[in-house]
Amino acid sequence: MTAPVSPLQAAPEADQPLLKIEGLCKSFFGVEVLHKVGFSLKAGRVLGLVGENGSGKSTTMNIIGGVHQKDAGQIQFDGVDYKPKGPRDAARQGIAFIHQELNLFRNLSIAENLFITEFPKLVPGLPFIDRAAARKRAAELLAAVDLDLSPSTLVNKLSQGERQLVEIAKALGAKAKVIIFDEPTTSLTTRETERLFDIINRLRAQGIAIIYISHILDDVMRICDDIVVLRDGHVVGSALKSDMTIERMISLMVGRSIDQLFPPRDYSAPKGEPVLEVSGVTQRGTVKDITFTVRAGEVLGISGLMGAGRSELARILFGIDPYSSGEIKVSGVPVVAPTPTVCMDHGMAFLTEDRRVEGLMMEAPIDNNIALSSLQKYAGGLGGFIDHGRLDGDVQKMSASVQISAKDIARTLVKNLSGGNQQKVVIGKWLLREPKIFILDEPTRGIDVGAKNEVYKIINSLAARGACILMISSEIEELVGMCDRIMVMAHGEIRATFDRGGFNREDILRAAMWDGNRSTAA
Amino acid sequence: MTSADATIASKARPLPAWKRLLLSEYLVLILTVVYFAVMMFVVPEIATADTLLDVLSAMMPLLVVAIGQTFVLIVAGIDLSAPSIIAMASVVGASVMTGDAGYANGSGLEVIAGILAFLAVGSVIGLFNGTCVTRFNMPPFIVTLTTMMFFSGAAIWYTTVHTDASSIGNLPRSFIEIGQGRVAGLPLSLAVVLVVAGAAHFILSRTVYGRWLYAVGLNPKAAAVSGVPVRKVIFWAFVISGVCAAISSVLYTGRLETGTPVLGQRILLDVIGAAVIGGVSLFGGKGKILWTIFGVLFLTVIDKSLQLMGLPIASVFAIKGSIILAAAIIDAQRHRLLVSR
Amino acid sequence: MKITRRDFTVGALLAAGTMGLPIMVKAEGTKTVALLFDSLVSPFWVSGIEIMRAKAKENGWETLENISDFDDNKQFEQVKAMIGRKVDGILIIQTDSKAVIPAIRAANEAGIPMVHFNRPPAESDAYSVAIQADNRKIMADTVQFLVDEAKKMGGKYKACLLIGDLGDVNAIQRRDGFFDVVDKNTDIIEVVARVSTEWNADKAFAGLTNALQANPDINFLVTSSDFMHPQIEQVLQTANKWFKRGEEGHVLFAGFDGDEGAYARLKDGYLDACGVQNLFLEVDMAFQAFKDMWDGKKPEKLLLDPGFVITQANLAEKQDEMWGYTVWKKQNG
Amino acid sequence: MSGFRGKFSLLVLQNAPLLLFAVLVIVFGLMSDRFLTPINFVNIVNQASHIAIIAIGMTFVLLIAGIDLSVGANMYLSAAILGVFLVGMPPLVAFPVVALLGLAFGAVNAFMITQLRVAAFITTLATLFIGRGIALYFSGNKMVPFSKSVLAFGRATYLGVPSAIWVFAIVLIIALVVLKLTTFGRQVYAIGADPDAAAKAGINVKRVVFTVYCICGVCAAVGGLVSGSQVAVASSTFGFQKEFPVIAAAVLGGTSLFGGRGGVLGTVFGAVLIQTVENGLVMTNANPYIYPLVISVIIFIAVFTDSSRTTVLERLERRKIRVEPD
Repeated sequence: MTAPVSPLQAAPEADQPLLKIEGLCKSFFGVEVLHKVGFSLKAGRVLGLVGENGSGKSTTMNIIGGVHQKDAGQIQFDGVDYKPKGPRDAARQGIAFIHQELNLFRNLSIAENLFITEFPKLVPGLPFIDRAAARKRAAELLAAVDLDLSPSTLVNKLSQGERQLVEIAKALGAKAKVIIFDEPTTSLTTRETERLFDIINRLRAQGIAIIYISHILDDVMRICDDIVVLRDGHVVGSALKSDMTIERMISLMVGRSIDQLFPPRDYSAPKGEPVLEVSGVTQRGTVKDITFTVRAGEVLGISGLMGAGRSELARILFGIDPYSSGEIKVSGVPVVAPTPTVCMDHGMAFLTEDRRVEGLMMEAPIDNNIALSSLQKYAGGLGGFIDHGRLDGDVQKMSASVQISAKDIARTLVKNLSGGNQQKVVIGKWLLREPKIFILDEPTRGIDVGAKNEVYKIINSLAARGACILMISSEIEELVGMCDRIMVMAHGEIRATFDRGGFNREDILRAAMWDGNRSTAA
Repeated sequence: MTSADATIASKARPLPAWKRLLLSEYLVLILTVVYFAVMMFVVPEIATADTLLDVLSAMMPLLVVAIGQTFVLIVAGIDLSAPSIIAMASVVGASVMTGDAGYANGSGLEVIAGILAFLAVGSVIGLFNGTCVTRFNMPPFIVTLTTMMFFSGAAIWYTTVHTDASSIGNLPRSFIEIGQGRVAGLPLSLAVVLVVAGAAHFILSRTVYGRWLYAVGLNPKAAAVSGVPVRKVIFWAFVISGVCAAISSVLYTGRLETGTPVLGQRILLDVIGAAVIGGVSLFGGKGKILWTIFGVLFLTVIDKSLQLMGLPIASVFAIKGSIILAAAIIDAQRHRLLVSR
Repeated sequence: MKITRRDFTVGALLAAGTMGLPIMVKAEGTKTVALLFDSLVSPFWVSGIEIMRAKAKENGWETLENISDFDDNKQFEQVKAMIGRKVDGILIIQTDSKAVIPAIRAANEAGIPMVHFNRPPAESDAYSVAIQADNRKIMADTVQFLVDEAKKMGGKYKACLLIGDLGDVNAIQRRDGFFDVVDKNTDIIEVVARVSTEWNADKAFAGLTNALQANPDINFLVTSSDFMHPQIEQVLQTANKWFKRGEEGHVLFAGFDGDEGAYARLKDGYLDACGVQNLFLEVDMAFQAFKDMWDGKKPEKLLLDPGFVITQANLAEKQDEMWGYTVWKKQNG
Repeated sequence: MSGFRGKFSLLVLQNAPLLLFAVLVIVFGLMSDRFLTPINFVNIVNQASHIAIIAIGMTFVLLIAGIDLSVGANMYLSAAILGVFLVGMPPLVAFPVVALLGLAFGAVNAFMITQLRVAAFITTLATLFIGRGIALYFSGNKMVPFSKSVLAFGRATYLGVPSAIWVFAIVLIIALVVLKLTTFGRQVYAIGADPDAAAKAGINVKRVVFTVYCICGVCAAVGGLVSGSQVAVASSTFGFQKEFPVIAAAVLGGTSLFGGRGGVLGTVFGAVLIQTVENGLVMTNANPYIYPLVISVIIFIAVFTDSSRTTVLERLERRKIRVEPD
């Protein structure tokens, strides 16, 4: 246990805090989720809020954003008592909440999204929209976030980063004094992240107060002025950035110090036979001439910016998307007409980057999810009946071995699990097949530090058992900590490969930033 | 939802009895029994052995269609064409068997040929529905709506080609027995239905295909990545639905001794209504044969009680609608309870 | 859980409300007759069931009703339910003449007399009595009258026939009656349009409008049922073809059934002829058949209502036999 | 996939319903010389108006990914109340009154769906039965006549255009304005795309959904009165199974059953397309038995091309990572 660091002193600046929270308590079904949470936020500052999943960050923000009502405590906003009746009320009073899953409507234009609740009217009092005014206002707001797009562009056509900027423009349009960002960078490219930080800096300069929630502690250190750490509904640390380090944040978050986030593995152990051989795989518009080999027991990392073709490559390897030329061999046998089923028969497994959309049946219990890919292994006899006894036993064992914390795996629905536990369910599903090749796309996205550590341990033990692992990640730190080799992709091509001895953050990033178009032209 | 919420949820206190009842999967059965008990005071005749047997035999064909529909509903589809399959199969099958210039008449194999014709019509239409949905990505609602319109019309047209009359009668006695016969006092159709229901139950609960059906209904993308042949699974659900409709057409045609092109045209809403009342979700991923049986039983008992009362049609419509609505409201409250748990 | 309980109460009340139905008590000694209709879509059936209810009351009988909504299988269920209620007689209007045979057998087995009203069943070994209007002949007579009128006036005629539901025997018989006559008179009458109405007012309206659009010179119109008169009047008025007999541009127009609308239009001179089914007679015949069977007699399997053609010429003399006139009288004081 | 062929097939697919319409018009025009006349076109639109009006209301419901199976029952119940209890109203009074009756019916559906959270499919299935039952009770199964003035209105033309088309045009313009030019209209699309996000964005989802079902109710009743003023009476089959052609018209016009995509102009097009086929079949004196066959095949083709278009579009719009030199 680390002692909490001293709370922020009454700041040297004389001005009053814009948002002041004191003794905030909240219980669900008689269990306390927030216990006397308190911190304050000044105009023109960025407050980083960190903590593991379930530490109470979301609940706190949902109370401020008007989604939940508080049980006890006080919130003062701009010097007066603040009790939002709902999300809309909170927005009216000047608090904007930019959710992790962006709340934009893909079938509507940017301008319509900006004003969906309060369009400018042709005649005040009548319901008719003034489209010209809406476009003009929208153009101004887009200019304020440096988004050079026509307001009548459909949101459908925008990239993730551009959508984020539209959300910010929306907050500005609502004249927000406080903007809450929940995990804003998880699905942004590095360039888009840079752009977001520029804008945040500008907002700060304009005197807007910002609450920034993130698992990416590097980002928090970069952008925030003050940092508040939550654990189990308590504030366990709150300090100026200058008084804080990443290591300290981690130890505050988990309540113990993690000496090694990345569990050790014997990297020098000899690797086995080549298992996955990819040569010259090309698909127009996505990837070009991809060639590499992974050996048994090896962990190969794939780095690159968002949109570099990493996930696309993984999808091709697993037979979800087509490729036009090249060859994929598993243990020397070519994979013919790949589909997920064919690839699975070759011993492959694939953890997708979005577990909600492509990984899990959210409305089904844990055991059904784990069993899904292995059903045929347990079926036999005349009617192809499933041997439930054997299946249930193995699923139970698997669930225990990946340490899913749930009371009854046959009853708990996956949607009620935390992100980390959900990810373990997906991993368990694939491990039940005992894969030779495991492709993991962003295996630790959106899960807390403790769960990350457990995922890393699973990966190591798999490698130790002789599986070959392809690990895609946006966090270079994670790849450096886990991999035997790192392959860097940009514009659908492999730009560089580094061996464990030659890992270097800057080199990896430089290779990833390669501008494919300019080089092709040259 | 945070993980904290989940932990809390699992620590929920034991529920009071009425809530447990509301959450029970036997709720619809209980409602049926309660309704039946009330009705005994209104029309005492409902509690006679003959009426109960009638309820049983009336349930059978409807149940078979509803079972087929359950498969389609589980994969988040819908099959509006089932009634038109019943009609089309009825006239085609009858035209093969009939003593009035039937295509296979006098061959000695007319009954077998006839039943094969029924099944062929059902599987071909099911195949067509399945292909459109899986290969051409067409919405099931519209595909089956157009096949419904087409084959309802085609059944009448086919009848006019085959005969001057509006229906095809004079069917072989041994065929009629399937729909009407009794063995040891129980309807022979019961045996057919037991086989279908048993097979359907085992497919859904015990086979890989069954588990795949639910997976596709819950999350088709995740199912595809997990190695489930999603298209095949959906395709076969439509074929099963078509074949079930054809089997039910055999039972209907047999009990009426006639192939008629308007057979079953009014049962569509009963079929889907029964499955949904039983608890099968229109959004996929949820459903059991047992639930469908309860739903069909519920509707059949209501129908039979209304028939016994002999009320004007206005009251029949109003009462039936209200009962469906009441059941749906109770079900909605049950869902709310489930979610808040 | 306050809200949930309130909502649950709403649901429970709804369910309870539907169950608060009058308890049926059957008095000892009275006869009970079941009236099983397949629909009540046209005035013919509505008046039919009303006359039956009234005449049953006169006899001191109770009635039970069931409407099958054109579903043969459901009607079979209804017959079984009536057998379950141990009624004394079943009057049935089936949709399909063959599909009703199992129902007749079931009634025979239970020893309950069965009478088919207006539509006879197909041939079978089962015993029941059918009362039927002689559709084909009545229609033929009616159309013959119209053709004679046409011959009197001279000229060529473009004819349009509104056909009923193609799955209904009565509709088919009436269509056949129409062609029995028209096919013999092809020299002056050409059938340019057959409108399929499916016994549906909407379709009749749209179909006739389209037919008139395609053939604006239609001047010979026959409908298989009188219930479509309002639509016909509306379409002809729109097309500026709605004139009385003797006026320039009058369309020769004949109907079938003999309902109140037909009477009104006959009286006003728009309708030339109507094939009347004698509804009073048919009900009397049906009820007499029950009485005979209760007395152990075995009436003929098919009893025909000869019907008659009513025209301007015999209106005064025949109107009392026309059921539509009685309804019209009641409605118009 | 070569650029030109891809673009060409996309062009064809995008305008498939229009092409289909053109082909039909040409075919029927060649087969009957009375088909391609201005009068016949007015006639087609006139006959399509009541379906189009109801389908406009249905479009609102489909846009929020709902469904209303009770429109036919609503038509009948509103007409029966008008004909039985409110006899002899002139059209100017009858229309608002019937609209209010329809609104009340829609509000009942809306209440069940938004407040008691019963699925729309099952709610409207139940109110279909109940509405029809109540209407049959009021009418005693008899044909309900409309007043003389309503019938005169049904036959009337203004500026050479039949009254039904005027009502239809007014409903269409109001619907267009509401959907395109009001906050409510844009929120309908937003809810159809993502109801959860809409709630988070501060849209009062329940209120919008409630209003949408009320609108559908109003349209059903008004469409019923338009139809009634033409066919003169409401018999006991009035509005029976109208939900199917109405939904078919909306879907033909490109409205998605899954919400968020489509609009009333397309719906109107769909309604006119269906009526054109029926009209053409009569004009060409086709065998009445094959009407339903032809109509269902045409709806099928339209939906088939729409699905193919979506598939092709998705493939074309798949995100490009590399810019390939040509």
